[in-house]
Amino acid sequence: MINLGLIDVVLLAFLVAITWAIIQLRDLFAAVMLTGIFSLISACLFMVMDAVDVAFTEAAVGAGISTVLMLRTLALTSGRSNPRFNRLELAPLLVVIAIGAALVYGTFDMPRYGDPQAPIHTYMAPRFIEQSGDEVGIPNIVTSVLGSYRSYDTFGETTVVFTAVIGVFLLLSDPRRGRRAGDALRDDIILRIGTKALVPFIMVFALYVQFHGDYGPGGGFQAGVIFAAAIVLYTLVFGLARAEKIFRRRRLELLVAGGVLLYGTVGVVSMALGGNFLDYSVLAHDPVHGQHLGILLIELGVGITVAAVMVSLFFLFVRRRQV
Amino acid sequence: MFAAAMVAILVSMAMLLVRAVKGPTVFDRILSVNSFGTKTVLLIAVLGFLAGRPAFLDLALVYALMNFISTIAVLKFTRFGSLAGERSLAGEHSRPTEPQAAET
Amino acid sequence: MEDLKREGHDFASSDAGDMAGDAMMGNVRPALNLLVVLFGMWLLWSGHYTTQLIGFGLVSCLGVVLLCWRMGIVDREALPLDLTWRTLRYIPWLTLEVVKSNIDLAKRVLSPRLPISPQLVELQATQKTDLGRITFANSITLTPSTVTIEARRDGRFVVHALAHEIAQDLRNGEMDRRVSRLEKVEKPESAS
Amino acid sequence: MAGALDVLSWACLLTGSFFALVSSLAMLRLPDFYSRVHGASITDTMGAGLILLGLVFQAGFSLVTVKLALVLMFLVITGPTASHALAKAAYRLGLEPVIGPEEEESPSQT
Repeated sequence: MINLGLIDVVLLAFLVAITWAIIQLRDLFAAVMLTGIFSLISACLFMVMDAVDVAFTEAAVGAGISTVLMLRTLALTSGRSNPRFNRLELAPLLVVIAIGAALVYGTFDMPRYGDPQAPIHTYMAPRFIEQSGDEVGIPNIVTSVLGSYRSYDTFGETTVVFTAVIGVFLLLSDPRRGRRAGDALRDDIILRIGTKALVPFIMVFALYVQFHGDYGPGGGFQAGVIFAAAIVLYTLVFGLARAEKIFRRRRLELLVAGGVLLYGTVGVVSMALGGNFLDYSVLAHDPVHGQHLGILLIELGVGITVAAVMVSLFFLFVRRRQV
Repeated sequence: MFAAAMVAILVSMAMLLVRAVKGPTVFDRILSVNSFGTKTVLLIAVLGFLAGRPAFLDLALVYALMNFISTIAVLKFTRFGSLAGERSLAGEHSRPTEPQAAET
Repeated sequence: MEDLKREGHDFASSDAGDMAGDAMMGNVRPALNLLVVLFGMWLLWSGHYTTQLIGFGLVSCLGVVLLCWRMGIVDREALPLDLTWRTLRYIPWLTLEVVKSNIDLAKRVLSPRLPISPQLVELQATQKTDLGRITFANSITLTPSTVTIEARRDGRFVVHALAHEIAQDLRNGEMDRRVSRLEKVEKPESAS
Repeated sequence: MAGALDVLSWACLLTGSFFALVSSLAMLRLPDFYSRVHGASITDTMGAGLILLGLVFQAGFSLVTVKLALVLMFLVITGPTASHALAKAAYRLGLEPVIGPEEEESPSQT
């Protein structure tokens, strides 16, 4: 695959160029824009490496939500980086070079990319590839691994998201916040009608991603982010005041917790039915159906939590008073 | 033939990158990023066919989607200084309703 | 015609938008249309026709329609199905225009002299509905070498055109007439 | 038959790629922001349209065709909307367009 090799090189060269530009630019807004491009290119790289699920996540989070949050942060600070940090400092440079050299040295020990003899390909992967079809019965092995074999990990990750957002709630929920109603971009008829037309389709697409994780790339996490993106678009165009009337804070908080709770409940129920924690095989009469049901439910939990977290975060950032 | 399309898209991406770095106005940068996003969508679609996995199209759609939403978000940021659009709508930033350079 | 008499200031029109937002409640037909279209999309996009997935699709589409109803974005503007047949005759013409304009623009960009002369054009659009004006504005933007900068509710448009003769074409108003013809049969609804 | 389709598909892909290149070139060559918007919209229309059409001919008539069509439709809706919003924002914030001379023949500035 000479073509794909070429693409790798070109995309990596782009990444280097962008990084260099980001370092050089003093204009932080321009830097944020370039970060957006950076994430677009990284996702292309993931694609080339056939890691579609990862690329999906990068697309949803890196290109969309994180740009929005960074811009919002920028609104709270000044738009230019401090020239004081422009000088060349010797000590940090040395530290960075040393660590970089160590990391590069470390890669010498790693197996070549795509080497079939690499430990990661001989340890668990063959078992997943050969048996997940019988044991879990889902075409997308990534979903089998994340949702079933490693559902402990995924549960942990969901809990991390949950905990993180609680931290943000505590930090950013300022009860003395000044509420200013903004009519936003609604006065723009073109944008308004475009948004009206797009939002329902984006939401249905998110749910498609949610329920088709068994067959193709996708699943709860990506679906949650896409669903949240639809609400973000609505908020941007129709204003925060109107959006908050529909997506009330209290309900969002309940959903944030509810998703994790759903995930945990599936685990507890499978214990109650005589299996191990999160062992879905006991959920139905035959193990494969049980696995299906279990993965469906936990993905739903992940989706609910992620969507609610993203929307809450966005609202919190937007509501934040300008300092 | 896919390869030719791919190379063309990559080259045009490089040119957009130059525009994004050069600016000079914020709008030029936003425009470049937006156009870059569209090119990414095309690249992913072509890549999907090259790798024989048209399922990539789901991803292409997500890209198109996120590209649009982040462009609108960025616009709100530059127009009102904030995503909620609190600054008075007819405030300091709006220009007189009569365009200055009109046709004669 | 009464529509044009209204003072058109874009920024001040947000009140009208608000009223439209409340008035659309109780409009069942657009919601049903939306449901059908969304479910159709689901079936086209999904490609897996098990009872389970179709069931999920139905539930998802219903849920989304209800949510969008609550959000106040389900109305005729968003999904102008009844315009479709007349629009179908407009689309080929527009496509041809877009192609011609693309080739023209490509020639200009590739010519070493860069023969452009950007202009701002003010237009008075003759459409009577928001939807018509939007169709016109988007058609202008979709055609490379013209971009709608302002599209006010009173039909006053500001357009950026890349060259003098392109601006002249726009002033001749063929596109405007064609878009206006799209909404001809409709009763002239005052903008909400 | 398959051969004809292939040729058609290649022609579309190549022309589309050509327009994608021209679009980026326009982004580099044109003198100010407003004219560059025109350059960007080449990608949204001809570039995306022809490349995706080329892929449709490759895919034959299947679900993939539908997905390609929907991606194109999405691009065609969002592209102009974003361009317009961008141009409008720039205009409202007071970015003045470079206005060219009325006569066509004179060389442009910058």
